[in-house]
Amino acid sequence: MSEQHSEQHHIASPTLYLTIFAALMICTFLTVVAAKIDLNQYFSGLNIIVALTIAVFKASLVVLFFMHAKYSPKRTQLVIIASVFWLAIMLFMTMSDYVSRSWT
Amino acid sequence: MSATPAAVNQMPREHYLNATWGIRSWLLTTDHKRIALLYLASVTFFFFIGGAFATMIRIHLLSPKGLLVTPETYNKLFTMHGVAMIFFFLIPSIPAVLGNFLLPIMIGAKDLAFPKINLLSWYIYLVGGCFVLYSFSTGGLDTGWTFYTPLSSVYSNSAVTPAVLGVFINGFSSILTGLNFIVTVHTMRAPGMTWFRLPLFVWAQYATSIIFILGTPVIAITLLLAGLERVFHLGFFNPALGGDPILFQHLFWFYSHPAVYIMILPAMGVISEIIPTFARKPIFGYSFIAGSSIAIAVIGFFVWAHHMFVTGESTYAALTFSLLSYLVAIPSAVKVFNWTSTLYKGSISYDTPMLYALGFIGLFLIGGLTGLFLACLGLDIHLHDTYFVIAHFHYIMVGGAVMGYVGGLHYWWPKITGKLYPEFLARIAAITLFLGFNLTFFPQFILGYLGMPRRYASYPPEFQVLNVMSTAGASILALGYLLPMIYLTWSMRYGAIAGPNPWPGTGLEWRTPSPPPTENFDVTPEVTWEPYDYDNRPDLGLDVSGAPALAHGDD
Amino acid sequence: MHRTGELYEQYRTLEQQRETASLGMWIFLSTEVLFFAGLFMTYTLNRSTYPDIFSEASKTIKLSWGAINTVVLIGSSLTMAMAVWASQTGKKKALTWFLIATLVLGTVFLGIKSVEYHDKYVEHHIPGWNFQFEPGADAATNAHAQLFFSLYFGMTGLHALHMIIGAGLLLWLIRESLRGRFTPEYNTPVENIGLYWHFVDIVWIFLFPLLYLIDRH
Amino acid sequence: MSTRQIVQHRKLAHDKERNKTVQADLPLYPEQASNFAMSVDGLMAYITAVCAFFAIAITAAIIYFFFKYRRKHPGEVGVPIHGDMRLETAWIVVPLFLALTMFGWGAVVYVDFRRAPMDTLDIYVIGKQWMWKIQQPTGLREINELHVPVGRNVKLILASEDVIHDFSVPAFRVKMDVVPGHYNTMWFRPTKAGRYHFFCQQYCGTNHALMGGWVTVMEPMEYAAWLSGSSEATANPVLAGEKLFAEKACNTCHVTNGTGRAPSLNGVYGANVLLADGSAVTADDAYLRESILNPQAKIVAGYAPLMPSFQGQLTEEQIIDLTSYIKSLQSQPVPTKGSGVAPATGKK
Ligand code: HEA
Ligand code: HEA
Ligand code: HEC
Ligand code: CUA
Ligand SMILES: [Cu+2]
Repeated sequence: MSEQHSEQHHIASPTLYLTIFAALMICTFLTVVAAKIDLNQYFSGLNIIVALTIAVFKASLVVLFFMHAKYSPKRTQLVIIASVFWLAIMLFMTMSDYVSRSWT
Repeated sequence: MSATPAAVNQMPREHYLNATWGIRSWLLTTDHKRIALLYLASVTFFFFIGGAFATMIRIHLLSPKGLLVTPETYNKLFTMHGVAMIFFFLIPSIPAVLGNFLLPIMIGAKDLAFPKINLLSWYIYLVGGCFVLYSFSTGGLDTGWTFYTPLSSVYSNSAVTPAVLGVFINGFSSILTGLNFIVTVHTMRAPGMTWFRLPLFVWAQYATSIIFILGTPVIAITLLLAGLERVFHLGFFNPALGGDPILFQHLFWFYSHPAVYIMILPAMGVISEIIPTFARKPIFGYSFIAGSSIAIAVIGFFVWAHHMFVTGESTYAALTFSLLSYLVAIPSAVKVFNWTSTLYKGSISYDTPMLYALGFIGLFLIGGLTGLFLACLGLDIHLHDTYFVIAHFHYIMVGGAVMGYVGGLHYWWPKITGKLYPEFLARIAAITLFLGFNLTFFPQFILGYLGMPRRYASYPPEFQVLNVMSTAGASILALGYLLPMIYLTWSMRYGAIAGPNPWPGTGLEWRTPSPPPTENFDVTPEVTWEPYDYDNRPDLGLDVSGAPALAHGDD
Repeated sequence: MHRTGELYEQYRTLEQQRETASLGMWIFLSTEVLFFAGLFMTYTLNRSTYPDIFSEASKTIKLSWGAINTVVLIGSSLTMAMAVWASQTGKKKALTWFLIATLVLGTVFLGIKSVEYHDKYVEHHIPGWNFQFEPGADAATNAHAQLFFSLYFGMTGLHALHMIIGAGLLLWLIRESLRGRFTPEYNTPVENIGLYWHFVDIVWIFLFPLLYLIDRH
Repeated sequence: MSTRQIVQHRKLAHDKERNKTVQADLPLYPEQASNFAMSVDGLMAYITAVCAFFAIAITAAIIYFFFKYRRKHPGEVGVPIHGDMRLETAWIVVPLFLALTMFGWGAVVYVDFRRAPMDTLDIYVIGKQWMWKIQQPTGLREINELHVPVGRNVKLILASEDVIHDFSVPAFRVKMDVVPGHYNTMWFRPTKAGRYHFFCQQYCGTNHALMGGWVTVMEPMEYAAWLSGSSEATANPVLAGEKLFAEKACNTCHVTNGTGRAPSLNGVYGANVLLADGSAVTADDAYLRESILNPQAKIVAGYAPLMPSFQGQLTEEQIIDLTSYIKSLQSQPVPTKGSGVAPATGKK
């Protein structure tokens, strides 16, 4: 094989997992609380922005630590980035059609 | 050159074809080469189904009023033609047949990374195929291969649900094939087989697989939603229930535009193998051809809404998608120029695969260039959904991809079967195909510009002359396809023995006996040479003295 | 031989075999992302077209169930991660228990989900012929609310299907782990099914705010 | 039916046919009968020229090499040439540049087509499986026939009652999909009197191929005479709309003097409407349609989102009648709270 990943199999510690779990719980709590407050009055759509930001943060924690992406070979990280990127292409470019229809 | 003297060659005593016997040994095989042959048989079957529909379409269109069938049946004909040809013939053709057979051998592996999954994808393909055949035989479907809503999800009375299910299921076959290929290329390469020593065919398969895994799931979910909408009267894409039919088109083309590159990239890979072999020189601009495959696969995802310029999509979106469509044309241009330059100062032989390859370039050129007409916003207003579009994509898909596939079959036929086909007949067939093809589809460009709409069971009489020409061409074309079918089958039994490397080619696949043993190589090869390098390959027995080449493998 | 994962014939080394399996799993997950993407796209467009009805419809599903399920599922992710850790460090007993815990939490999730589905059934919120958003709601409101619920059932249903498959895989893992098959040298199935399980968790992390938390103020 | 038969069939006294539809036997392009025909044909010529250049050059090179470098003896190999950066750059940059010119020119034509001028003659076109219903501004209805005057900018407002159709006139080089659920518009200026085919060009089911008809382009005088003197069924859409406005109880909220719970619709058509979220839209056909079918989508500033949706309760024709009626209310614009007034609060 040409590209060797000679790095040892990384083993994360249970304390790390527990910390991540705690962070996820706090985020879950936060996202419920944030939803109960009317943030849209400050900035239209702020509620969903906050909710999704928290969700992205939570997902990143899961991917990086529970799924060990942080310690994975580059090509695994590339796969992750690619799938998120393709998801973004779809959402962004499709919505760009609908959003710009009323522009003149 | 064609056949090396058969006397010096011998069939290996044991190879993947005769290693085990019996129907079970085929149906339960995990050998990628056997699976490739299973695919070859099933894909050919669907090609004939699709071809039979095409034949009926062309006969029907001989007369302006329609000669053969009712409008309703006609609509089913072109729909089933499109579905069979696209989803069950062309998309699996090169990847699942030639790719399956060659990819592991070309990188010096014993098999794909996941042989069982490979077999599973063939079965999934079969199940999907059965659903579609079921839909064809219980009344057929009349939505067009694009399944546009709300026609497909609400208004059509035909067997849409099983067909949609069939295509949905078939998607997973593509996904698994793509997954297998990508992982194989990453982890299974032989020692010394660096990324930039990969054959260009492998690069093309790799690029194709990117589209398989990132695009196919989208068509799967989209068709699933459309099917659910039909069965449960939901409203995702039905404006009467608040949904948006254009959303379906976005999702559909998000996959189906990249899918056209699924069809052409592997064929481009085949051409990139054939040309250096028959020009006996390294390919011009290796890294540009490899890179352009990846570029096409990636940029190909940004252009889908060029199928929707007149749906009322936003002007700004249309401008963006048109611009990006022009960008994706550039990597294709790079390939064409590099192939042409490879011929320069080559040692060109007129063997059949080469005829197909050159035919490919010419027809792909016309097909690709007419893509530029369609990508042009102002012009697409006029050309959209006319026969110009039909001509455009048949030039690429039949003139390009199918030619590439048939050419590739000829090129690797000696490897697959160990036998040579009759060269003279093969050249005749190649030329027949080329001429018949042009007669069939060139008139359609003119028809299209004159405004003849596609998917029309009857048409104004002023379009008749060109339609008759097209039908005449189609009959020649059919003959051109029949010939190879016959002599290739014939050669399996009666053909001359090919020997490991008849052309000779430089890739790893030519360094193992024909047909190869089950584990592909007797010893794991180690790659020490650059791709398509004839100069440092004394083992090929070419050059210098000018003595007649006696090709022999080195193992 | 089969105990510790032999070398399949197409590979040259065990290291290669393990890497291959892991890469294969990741690529599979990336196709899953794009599979769900179609639903997320449909959701995004419809929510932006009918923001008010989506918010009203969202309010008819019980926030508490969703929140509890989020906690349950993240908890199961934790136990799954611990299971992987146990298999890597050779703690065979612990491995089995962590796997069982994951399965139990997963089942709890599905149980709660079915309670929620039942509520929706009672309220005539299952899309189809009997759909009725609110008594007396006009046809258009009904249709648009039905869009929300179609997406709700589509997304959570597909998610639940993944959970069910995951539960089946866990059962198998538990059986193999009881047989002591997994060692620090060979634990690829645990790792890969773990990846799958976390992925399913991630999907839920997005479904929760998108479906349950629209304008809860 | 052949072209001529149809023409004869429809020969009416006021309908002086200029039978220009019969073309040469093998024409290469359709008749040029609108302002877009020339620009589209120009584009076509340009792109054909560029592409023909590449196609011919490459084919010629291939054929030349094919014979020039044919294999002379069996063991021969070619000269190893691996590539050339300058060439690669050249054949990336030059096609890119040419492609951009194609894009640019095409974009100009397209933007022109998508932006209708202000002074148009508005004609409603409704597609349904498998026929076209067309309504002239006076309310004159036609089926599978469209009459337009030479030299006027004509705007078609396209609606569908079932599936997606497409209205296409090859002689005008224009087409636009007719999508259920919202309005699409297209425009053109006929430049030559005559009769031209129009087609349904989006596949729409069994009789898709029969869903076509004829555009008759007339001199303005003749057109006016035809409009007033036609024996075809006429219904006044404004009157029908007024009736509907009462029947559907729109007038309970939309009181003319603007004192009701809803904005007065006087003079709203063509005006700039301020919305609750602070943005503004021009009230065109599509906006009126959306306001009726999905009122929540755009809330007029200063009003509560009270209006119920009428989706599913009105046919496309009724919507057109209502819109025509609202359009006719241009006499004494009463300022509504929404026009010209800053949004009250950002709160929903
Ligand atoms: C294998 C299949 C395949 C391939 C490879 C392509 C390739 C391309 N296609 Fe095609 N296309 C289809 C299959 C394919 N297409 C199908 C099936 C449809 C119809 C679907 C349906 O509605 O049923 C379609 C429809 C279609 C449309 C929509 C038409 C319409 O419905 O209105 C458009 C519009 O932009 C388009 C554009 C292009 C472009 C720009 C390329 C480019 O990738 C082409 C690039 C290649 C070249 C340009 C040639 C080489 C270049 C040179 C020699 C250099 C000179 C170049 C320049 C000056 C730039 N195609
Ligand atoms: C891979 C894709 C592929 C391939 C290979 C072909 C191959 C052919 N196609 Fe196809 N075609 C499509 C994909 C393809 N097509 C698609 C996607 C559409 C759009 C569908 C839609 O609108 O929804 C379409 C539409 C389409 C139309 C337009 C229909 C319409 O819009 O009304 C026409 C018309 O001429 C046509 C003709 C042909 C012909 C003559 C061939 C020939 O090349 C086929 C030649 C092959 C054979 C004929 C088989 C071999 C023959 C024999 C062995 C002998 C005789 C056998 C019997 C009669 C039993 N095709
Ligand atoms: C229950 C009261 C009510 C009824 C009945 C009603 N509307 Fe409205 N309409 C409103 C209100 C309130 C608004 C302003 C807020 C908004 O944009 O939704 C409005 C806005 C509009 C607008 C946009 C006006 C502008 O100034 O931009 C149009 C057009 C309209 N209505 C047409 C109709 C038609 C046509 C009908 C009958 C088929 C109708 N309405 C029935 C309450 C009503
Ligand atoms: Cu209407 Cu085609
Ligand atoms: Cu495309």
